[in-house]
Amino acid sequence: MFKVIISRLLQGLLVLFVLLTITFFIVRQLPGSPYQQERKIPEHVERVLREKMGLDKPIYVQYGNYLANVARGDLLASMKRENRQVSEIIGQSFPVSFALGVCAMAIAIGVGVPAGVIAAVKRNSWADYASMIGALVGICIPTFVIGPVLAIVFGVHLGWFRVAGWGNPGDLVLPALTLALPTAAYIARMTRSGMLEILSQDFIRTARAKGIPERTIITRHALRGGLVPVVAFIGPAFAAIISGSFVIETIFQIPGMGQHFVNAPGDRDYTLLQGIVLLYGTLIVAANLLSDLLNLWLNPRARTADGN
Amino acid sequence: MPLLSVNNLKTYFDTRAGIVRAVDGVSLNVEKEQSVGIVGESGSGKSVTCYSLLGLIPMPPGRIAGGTAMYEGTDLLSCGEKTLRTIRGKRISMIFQDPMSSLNPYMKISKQLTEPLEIHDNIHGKKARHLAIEMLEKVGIKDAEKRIDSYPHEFSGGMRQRVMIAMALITKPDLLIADEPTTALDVTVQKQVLDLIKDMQRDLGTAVIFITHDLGVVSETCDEVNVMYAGRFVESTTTKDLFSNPLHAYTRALEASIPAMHSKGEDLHTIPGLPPDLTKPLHGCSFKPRNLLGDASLCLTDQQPELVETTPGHWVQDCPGCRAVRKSE
Amino acid sequence: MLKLTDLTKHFHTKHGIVRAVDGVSLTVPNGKILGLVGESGCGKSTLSRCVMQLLPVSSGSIKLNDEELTILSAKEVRRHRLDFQMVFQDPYASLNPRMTIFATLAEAVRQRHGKISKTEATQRVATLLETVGIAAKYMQKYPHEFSGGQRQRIAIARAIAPEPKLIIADEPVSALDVSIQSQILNLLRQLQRDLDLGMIFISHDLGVVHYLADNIAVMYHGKLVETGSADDVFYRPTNDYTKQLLNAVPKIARHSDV
Amino acid sequence: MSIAPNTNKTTVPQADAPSESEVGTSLWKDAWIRLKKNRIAFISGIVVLVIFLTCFLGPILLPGPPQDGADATGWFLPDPNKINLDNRSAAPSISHLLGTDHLGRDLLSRVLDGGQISLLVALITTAVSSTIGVLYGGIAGYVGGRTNSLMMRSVDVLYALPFLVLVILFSLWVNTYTDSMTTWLANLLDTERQSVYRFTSLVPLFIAIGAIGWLNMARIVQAQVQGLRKQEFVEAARSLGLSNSRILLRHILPNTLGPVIVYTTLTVPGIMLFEAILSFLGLGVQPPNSSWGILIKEGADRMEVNAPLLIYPSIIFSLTLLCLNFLGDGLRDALDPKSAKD
Repeated sequence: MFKVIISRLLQGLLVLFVLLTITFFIVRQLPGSPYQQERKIPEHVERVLREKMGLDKPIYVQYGNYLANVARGDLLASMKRENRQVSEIIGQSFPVSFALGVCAMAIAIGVGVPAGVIAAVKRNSWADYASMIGALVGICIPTFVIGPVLAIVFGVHLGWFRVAGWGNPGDLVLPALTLALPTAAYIARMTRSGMLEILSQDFIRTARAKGIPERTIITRHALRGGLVPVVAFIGPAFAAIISGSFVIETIFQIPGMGQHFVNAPGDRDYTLLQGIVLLYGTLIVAANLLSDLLNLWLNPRARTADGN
Repeated sequence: MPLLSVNNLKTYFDTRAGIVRAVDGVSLNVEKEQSVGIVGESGSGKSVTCYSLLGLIPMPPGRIAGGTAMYEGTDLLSCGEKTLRTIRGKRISMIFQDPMSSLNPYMKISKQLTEPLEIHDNIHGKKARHLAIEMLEKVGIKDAEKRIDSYPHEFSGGMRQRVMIAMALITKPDLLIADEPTTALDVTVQKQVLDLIKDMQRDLGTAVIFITHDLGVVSETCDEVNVMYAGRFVESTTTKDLFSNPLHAYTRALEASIPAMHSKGEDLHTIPGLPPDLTKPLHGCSFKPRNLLGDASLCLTDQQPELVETTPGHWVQDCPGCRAVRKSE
Repeated sequence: MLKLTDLTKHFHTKHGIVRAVDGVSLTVPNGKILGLVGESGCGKSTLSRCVMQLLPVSSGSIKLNDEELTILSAKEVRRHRLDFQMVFQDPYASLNPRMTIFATLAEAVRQRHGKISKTEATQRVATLLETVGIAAKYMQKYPHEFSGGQRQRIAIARAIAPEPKLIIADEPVSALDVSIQSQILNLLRQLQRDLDLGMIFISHDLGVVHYLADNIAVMYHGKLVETGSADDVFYRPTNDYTKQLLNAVPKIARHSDV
Repeated sequence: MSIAPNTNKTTVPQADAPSESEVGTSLWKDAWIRLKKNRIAFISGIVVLVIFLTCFLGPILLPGPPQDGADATGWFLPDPNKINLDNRSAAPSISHLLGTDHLGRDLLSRVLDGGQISLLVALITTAVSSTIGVLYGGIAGYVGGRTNSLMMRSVDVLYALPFLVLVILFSLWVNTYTDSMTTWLANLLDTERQSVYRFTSLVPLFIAIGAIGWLNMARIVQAQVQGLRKQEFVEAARSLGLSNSRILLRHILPNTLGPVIVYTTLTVPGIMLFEAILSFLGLGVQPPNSSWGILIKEGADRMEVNAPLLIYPSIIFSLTLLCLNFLGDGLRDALDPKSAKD
């Protein structure tokens, strides 16, 4: 168990390293630089700035310096916003995105898993069809359609929530709901097929032959196995929700990471972009690790397969 | 009075290809402490018969199309899920073919073993665990106290089947239904498991219904045998009688096709063709097209043969063609 | 004649070396059937795959008619494989579901005879199918349209198509019903006689092996524990494990045979 | 041949006829029959086909009026990019079946035009990523051993990268070469830059999504191939001394095709959605090209003023996705080897 965690962590570090390297070099391949934008800066000013940022050195030196800084936990200063540290920018906006993501994930699991279980247990009933058609619709309508529609209906017409803005808990509802919908749909579909698979297994028949009530069979015998594929999905999905939330953030004008992420590549703000990528990478690695751990907890066979 | 009395059980499946008459009028009595075998090839309906008794047929597509199964004054086929649940696993238990897939891989053995006690006997906690360990020792698992906290995949196939048996017998049921309990096991392990079932049966006074395709297993374990073909019994008698005096052509053909009953170099008897398509209603004798050891020309064609008692306790389908004995040249 | 001398196959796993086959010496004379008995995991499948050259051996020698096979180059191995063919246990997994019976058998025939015309191939496939008791007119059908017993016949046809010298039948009847079993056993015995094949018949059922084989070898944990003529091993076993195996054979078989 | 004719007295026991007809039904045919029976999937397939044909053939079969079409009536499709400020946000009429947008452009033409790009991007990237995935997964699975674990471990590593982030970076990077490619192609084909740019501007998107989208396919194919490699019919093929390439081409790949087709079908809607998100963010398809994603974004910006601008593109986009998903599900049911077995 411990060994598994260690090996996953090491693999995670490797992933982050690869990611950082790719990003570092791609970003510097892009035409233009942080200082060649709309407003032309005098050449000597640019030279000073470049020196300050270390951009005058050969690229491999820059790369080495950057890695060393990252290893020390320093993400350096933004290249575009003077006097702002990358970690400071991220520190302000990330909690917003994170809160949104956590809420969305909670909704997605809270809606998706029960819907999938009910659909599987009442297979071919109207409840099954309704939830599965609902799930498909959730998958097929893009969030940037659902978002505005929800905003119009609940924000403009009913006036229950603010259409845009950030500050009180109510502002979280519409964006989190929008963000949760496709994931909830996927989870519902996965839960359903996972449960159907498990419910067709021999050991469920054994449980029935033991005289166990149907409800207990589902909760105690089937759910654990039925959720194994869902759990494998939850980690990456959580990461995807957070890194994908900028569409929703744009729509609902939420001061999360999204704005920086959309602007940083255009601004050629190398350090900020690298910082964001590193953050997302870490998030994905952590989420995958979480998935693995959950799987180990759920699935005793995985435990012995990896453990010894 | 028999422990279990099945009368004219019919189980049909509604499929796209039509109605499959998987079990079509089966009657069966099981006395206390008796072991009864049901022998047949795959698709003959032997498993469906037993699953029907415990309400384990998936419905739909399956349905009980008729018959009764009286167990202590209750008709298992019509008593409803709630009553059935108090009987399943408590009075009538079941073990299955593949011990790997029949145990829940996500639950510790201890939990699976004590579950019947919790549900049926209201025994919980330490007491249940203690009983479970005792039962494991009884079925020959060493270090039961340690191994009870293992998961199924940590046991070998034979050991898993022992765990299944322990789980089935932990509530001391009156009847154990064993559905091909040794088919997935090696021969030497098969022997051990069969011996174990026999021992447990003797100790606990449990009656057993044995479902198998292997006449050898029947000869070792059963008092009485029912030979099943195409959803019906074609012959029912004591085990001894079945081997010394088989009457139905199908029974004779089965026995004649066992390699070990021939000397080397001799041709084995083969049963030509395939079992009938159960989606089509049968008129007449179902074994007619494959009947080589009787006289197919005499087989009934207008009505299905009924079981008749030729000598006390020896029942056979009354089809002249299948009861006829072809003279060897 | 097939002669195995001190054949050994080790697997390196996480848990150390697994001696799947551990110093096995055997001979199978031309036109004779060797019954190989043992429980699952005793190494009999590994042994057969070593003989088939599907797995490289760790040490020891395999000689077919005095030609050493373990030292052949990869190319020669592929050519020599035709001399051995195999009949597998699971008739549902041993035929390619996407190929017609004709395609499967023609491929096997062409391996031996090179590029032959379609008419000739059809001719040969028809003969093969009739040899195993399947009407030639069904050759354009797919495996899933046949029953288990019929598929096993087709698999046997494929095995004899390249005119091998030796056939390894790996539990060919254990997945089949009793009535079908006897058909396949009859067919195997008859083909072996008609084509004068050597055969290794693998099974866990001593009753079946005794009926079919000339000699029996009993395998346990990768080693041969007893070899001898079929009757000797069956009626006068000397090894404890063989006795245990025999004891496990259901009684009807035993007393009715006397 | 050397197999002796049966002169022996014992006759071969005859097996029974499998079924009445003599011509076999392949699994493909079987699957096709099952798919046709699945009404939702079949109708979805037809709807997808109709949408596809309408988007690509509609503008060709129904070209706009020659010139000064503002007053023209009848069945035709105006130029999707023709701005007509006199006819802004018009209600649906004969000449503009779905009305016009805020710049007086015909909405129907724009929806069809956007559909071309959306479908093109989805199809090409799916093709690119599926091909890479099948080859990669097939090789890893067939070679096995250390190569396999190395190849699949690197897929795991790549899998853990933030997909969206990389696609964006990658497409920005490739974008820098678009200009030179456009010029080169325009010279080569001797046409206007503008018409070539319509396609070259999409290349970064193709490469970016395609290059990263193959991971799932590689995993699926690898698992399939590895499973098949252990199957007895592959061992039988090896016993016959068949060459590796023949075993791979004849025995293994045809058996992986089912899952590949299913997964490909389900990838198309995923990529369409992805393209829409990128376009929505202004990072995907660039004007003057439009795609459904761009139309939906434009519609969303103006939904309170002119709801049809959001509604029509959204409906056709979601309908396409829905049908593709239904079709994929139906294909999965039809091709599932479990249900095909007996």
